[in-house]
Amino acid sequence: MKEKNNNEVLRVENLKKYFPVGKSLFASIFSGKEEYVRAVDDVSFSVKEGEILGFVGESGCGKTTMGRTILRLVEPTSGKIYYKGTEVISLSKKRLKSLRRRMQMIFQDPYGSLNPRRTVAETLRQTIKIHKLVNSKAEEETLIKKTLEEVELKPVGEFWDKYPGFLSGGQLQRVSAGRVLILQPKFIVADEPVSMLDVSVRVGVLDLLLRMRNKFGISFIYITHDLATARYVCDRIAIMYLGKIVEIAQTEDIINKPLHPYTQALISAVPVPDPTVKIHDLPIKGYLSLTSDLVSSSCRFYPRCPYATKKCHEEEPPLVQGERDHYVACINYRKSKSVY
Amino acid sequence: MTISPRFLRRLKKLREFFSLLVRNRMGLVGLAIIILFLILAIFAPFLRTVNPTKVGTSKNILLSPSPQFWLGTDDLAKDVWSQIVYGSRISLAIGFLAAIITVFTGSLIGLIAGFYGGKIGEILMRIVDFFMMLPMLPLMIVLAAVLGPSIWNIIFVVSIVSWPTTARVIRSQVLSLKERTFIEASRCIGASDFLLMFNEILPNVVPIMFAESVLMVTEAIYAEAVLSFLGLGDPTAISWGMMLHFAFESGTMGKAFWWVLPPIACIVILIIGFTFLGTAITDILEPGYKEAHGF
Amino acid sequence: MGLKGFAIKKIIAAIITIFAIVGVNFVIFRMAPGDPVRMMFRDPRISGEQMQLIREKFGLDKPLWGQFISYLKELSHGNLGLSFWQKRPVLDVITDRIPQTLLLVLTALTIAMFLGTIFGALAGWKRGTRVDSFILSLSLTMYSIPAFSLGIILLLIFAYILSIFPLSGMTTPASGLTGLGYWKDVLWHMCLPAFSIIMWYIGEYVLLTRGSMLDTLRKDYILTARAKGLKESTILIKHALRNALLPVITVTGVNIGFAVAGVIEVETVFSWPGIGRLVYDAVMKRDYPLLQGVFLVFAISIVLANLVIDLIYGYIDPRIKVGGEKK
Amino acid sequence: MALLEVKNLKVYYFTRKGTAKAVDGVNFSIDKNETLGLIGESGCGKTTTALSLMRFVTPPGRIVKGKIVFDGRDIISMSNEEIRLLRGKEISIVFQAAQNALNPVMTIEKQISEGILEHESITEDEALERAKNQLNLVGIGDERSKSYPHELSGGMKQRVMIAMATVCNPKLLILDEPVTGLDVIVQRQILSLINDLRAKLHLTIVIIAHDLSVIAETCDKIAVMYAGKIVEQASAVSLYKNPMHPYSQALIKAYPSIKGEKKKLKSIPGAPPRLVNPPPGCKFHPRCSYAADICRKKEPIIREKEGHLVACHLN
Repeated sequence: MKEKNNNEVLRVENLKKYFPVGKSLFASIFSGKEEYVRAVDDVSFSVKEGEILGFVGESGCGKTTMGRTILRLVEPTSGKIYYKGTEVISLSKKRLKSLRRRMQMIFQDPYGSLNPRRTVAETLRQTIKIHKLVNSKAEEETLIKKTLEEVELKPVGEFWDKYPGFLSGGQLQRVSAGRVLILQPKFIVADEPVSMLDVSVRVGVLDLLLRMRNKFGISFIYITHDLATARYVCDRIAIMYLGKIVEIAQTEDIINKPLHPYTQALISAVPVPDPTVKIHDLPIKGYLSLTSDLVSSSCRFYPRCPYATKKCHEEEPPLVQGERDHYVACINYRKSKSVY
Repeated sequence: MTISPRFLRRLKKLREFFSLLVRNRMGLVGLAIIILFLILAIFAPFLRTVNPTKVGTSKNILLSPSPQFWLGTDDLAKDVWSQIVYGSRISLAIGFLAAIITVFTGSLIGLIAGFYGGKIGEILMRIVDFFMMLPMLPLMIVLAAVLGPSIWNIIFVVSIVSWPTTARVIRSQVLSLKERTFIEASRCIGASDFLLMFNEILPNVVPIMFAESVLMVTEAIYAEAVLSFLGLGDPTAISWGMMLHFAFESGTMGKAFWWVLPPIACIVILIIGFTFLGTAITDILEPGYKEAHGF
Repeated sequence: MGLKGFAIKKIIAAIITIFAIVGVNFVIFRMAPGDPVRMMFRDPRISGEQMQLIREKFGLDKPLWGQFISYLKELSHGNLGLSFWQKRPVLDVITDRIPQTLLLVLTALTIAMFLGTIFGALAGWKRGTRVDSFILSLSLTMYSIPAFSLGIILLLIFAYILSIFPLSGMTTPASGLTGLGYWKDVLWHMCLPAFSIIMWYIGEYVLLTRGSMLDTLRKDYILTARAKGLKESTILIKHALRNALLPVITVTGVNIGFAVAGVIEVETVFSWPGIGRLVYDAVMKRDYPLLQGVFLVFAISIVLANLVIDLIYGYIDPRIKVGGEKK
Repeated sequence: MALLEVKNLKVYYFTRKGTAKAVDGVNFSIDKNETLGLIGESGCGKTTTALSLMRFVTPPGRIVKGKIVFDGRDIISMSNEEIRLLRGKEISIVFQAAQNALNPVMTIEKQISEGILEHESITEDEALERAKNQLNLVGIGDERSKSYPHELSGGMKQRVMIAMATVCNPKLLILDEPVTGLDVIVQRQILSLINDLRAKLHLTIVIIAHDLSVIAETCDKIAVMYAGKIVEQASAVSLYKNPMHPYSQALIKAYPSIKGEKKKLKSIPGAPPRLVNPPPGCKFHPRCSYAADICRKKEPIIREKEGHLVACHLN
């Protein structure tokens, strides 16, 4: 496990994040047992240099929490995170700050992720100041200008003094990208960066991410509930269900040869913008339950799985290699391959 | 020094705010009332007719209004108009000072409690809740009685009783701001807690602090009036509440309405002035905030 | 957490609060500069020997912590000390005054809440109309007038000048009235003080209900109700009012604290023989044990009132009743 | 005959910053048992159009002009009482964000039965019975009938909303972004439900969405809105296979898909225009790659061409 791959930017090992249910002071005193939502439960993976790894799942599957935990916006319950060999979780505040120049995040909500009382230039200037990126006022102006051009907010003068309230969602998301890009990071977690944007500008922002990767070699974790956009930008995709990775493979393998029944359900549920394609009912049943009422020793997808057997209830399937780069966590995988 | 464009923008916003305020009917009335009393307080030495503390001769006791005594005299033959003029000083001073102290303390505690949540926040809020549970006026009376009568004690008492309200309002604002992604985004960029609190959150709650201060002024003016009326005021200072107290105690109230009505009118009008101003400000700055305060 | 858990939580919180109030009450009266005994018994005729006795009786010779323990012990026996002014146990003095205050306050509050809610809801429902701005500006004005000022004005006009109502007290002295005649007399005396409290409190309620109503009317479920084709009156009563009153109920608890303030002022002005007037007398006579006792009674009754209101709220709001307190 | 005919509808918002022409001369019609999809980006006026159909536009907004003829009667000139009797009975709407559109302190069966009681003369018990049947119909067991909204998941709340809207067998059902904010799997379940109900109850539907892929299969006819106007209208298949307006073309090209080969997508440059001060001429011209001189000066009128209605100078 410890063997280090040179072009590996991020490695996550057995990451766990449990949230206690009922956080109130009283509740924890008077009810003896502690209950948890296992938002992220024993997740391991790695991201290579210049790679875009997608995390796809429904809301509540833990993908956002995982992204925030990697950047230590949330402290994990346990596990290890390595950025180019440096362990992130045990870092002091000061070291963490310098690491923030290398690891960054783009958030989902473009309307909320910029301070409404700051202009575009002031937002970027704030980042420059926090990390003391430049020495003179003139350099600062040049850097801001260059960054705004990089994220295609041109002509720069038109955006310089604008408050966020006067920009569209797509433009705001570009400012957010610029604020991050100015630090010259090596790794970015993009948490649903286009889900709140209009369709007509989504592709523009996705293309920006791709260009950031191609031009600066930045690695990404792209978190989304939308397999279609994930397919568009990702090299590899991991499917998450209730805190666990249930399948991880190269993008086209996931799309064309899904192994896990949940992945199959997800793929057949994705809407297709073609009126000639007919909707068929899903093989999946029930709803996603977020409470911790599952027995920890069963497959989490068991209650909704059309192929579930008694064994699925008794045993939690490990993530095993199916084909060369294709991992899946399903007991039935080998024997029922023909079924799929 | 050259004027920065940022400063100019602020100035423009301030001007815009005032033009909106003046166009708001309540705001205009409130502002006019407050300015009137400010003039009264500042120019008190020129506006008074006689020394308000001077006890007059016995033939001048309880005189009704006349060209010599504009608002008549009290039972010690002191001039009512001059007392009214000087009383505005006490009310405004106590109002402003108590409001500043209250809003400063309350905002700081609200900011910390909201920002840190967790144990610190919970403990702070329990304290706030506890204070809010205490009956305000009895607490003020008890404190004022124990500490002894002085203007500074009244300011202290009003502040200690009022800060929890502000703390609560600010905290709820901070809590909702904290949920906004830009705070997390700034943290992710590397901003320290201090920077987050004072550079990201604070500018967003300043309008509310401003509105809150105006409301606190009314609380303080009211508190001073009641405490003084109940005989807990500073006997060496002339205030409207004290005038009412002496009138009430003298037993001659029914015969000398010129002694009673002016201080009542002043208290009520000044409080209405600040209430109107506060309502107008919240109306302009934060449409959602009004409902939170029940206006 | 269901209704039971919610209730237990609230009750425990109330008990803790009462303990804290007792503590604060104790501390405040030790904050006074100078000898507490001198402060408590400002009687120059008191001899050194007597003082020593009092010290021992109140445990003032012990260290602060010991004093607190004996204070708690006395308190648990219902002993709030001796009123210097009335030379009787404080508890007796206070209990004598409770019925009068309750009569005045409950009458006034019920009327004020009833009218205030109706006018507030009306103003909110008719938002932006003339009715609304009339009710709103009147309420803001009423809300701005301290209760004692209003009381004095009413006293001047209706008692001194017009002589329609009596000047002070709760009954006509030495009238010897009984039965219905007695109650008529009380009612006659109560008119002005009750009216002062109602006017002051009504403004508060109008503002509150109106704000809550506006909040509710903006909610999507009101639009849903309209989309169902319901009558406006049905929407108002079944959807808007019920949801709008929920926050009003919680704030009622807090408001009882304000009502206490009104009571002190009004009872003082009209010499109504209740607890409020007792506060004034205790202040004038610098009767600290009495003041301490009255404060304790006020504070505890507010906590209990709040508790009752919380429990009612928990029963009314299904989000608490069924469990799963949601944000 | 068309069940609903909207003629030259104009809805303006009179704000402090100026007049926003949210809906600016919209025409369309729907036949019985037809499903019309109204798609467009946020702020294009699609929701305002839907609200106008039930006369739910509130100040500062106002219906300035136009006719909405429903079943032979003009909705705009109706009295308040007349329109009220229509709402929920003949025209129903499911609002966006179902979680806020339900009353939090009322059981769901009460909320459903309420509408029946208003429009039909039946007893309360019968109404509750109907509400339970309706819950079964939308796939929520009637054992849930006494639940409060906060006890239900987002998808279930949306089902309750649909149950509520269809309980009186309306002639016209309006669905405003029925699956926005729901997870893909729930999305699919809701869409299947809508298709089921459409067949079972013979519904005529107006469905509003910002996402073409969501409504592609459900609709017979699609109208594309841009900045308060319909720029193209055609049968769903034809619009998808052969879009004529540059905006429709660009929109279809901007959708990533998981079916078939992975293809390079093209985004539309710029941002949707503000409604207060829209560009002169064709409102799409600043973002249009074919824009010519005439597009900047003259606003195109909608014309028929090869079965499409399209508003473009170049077509």
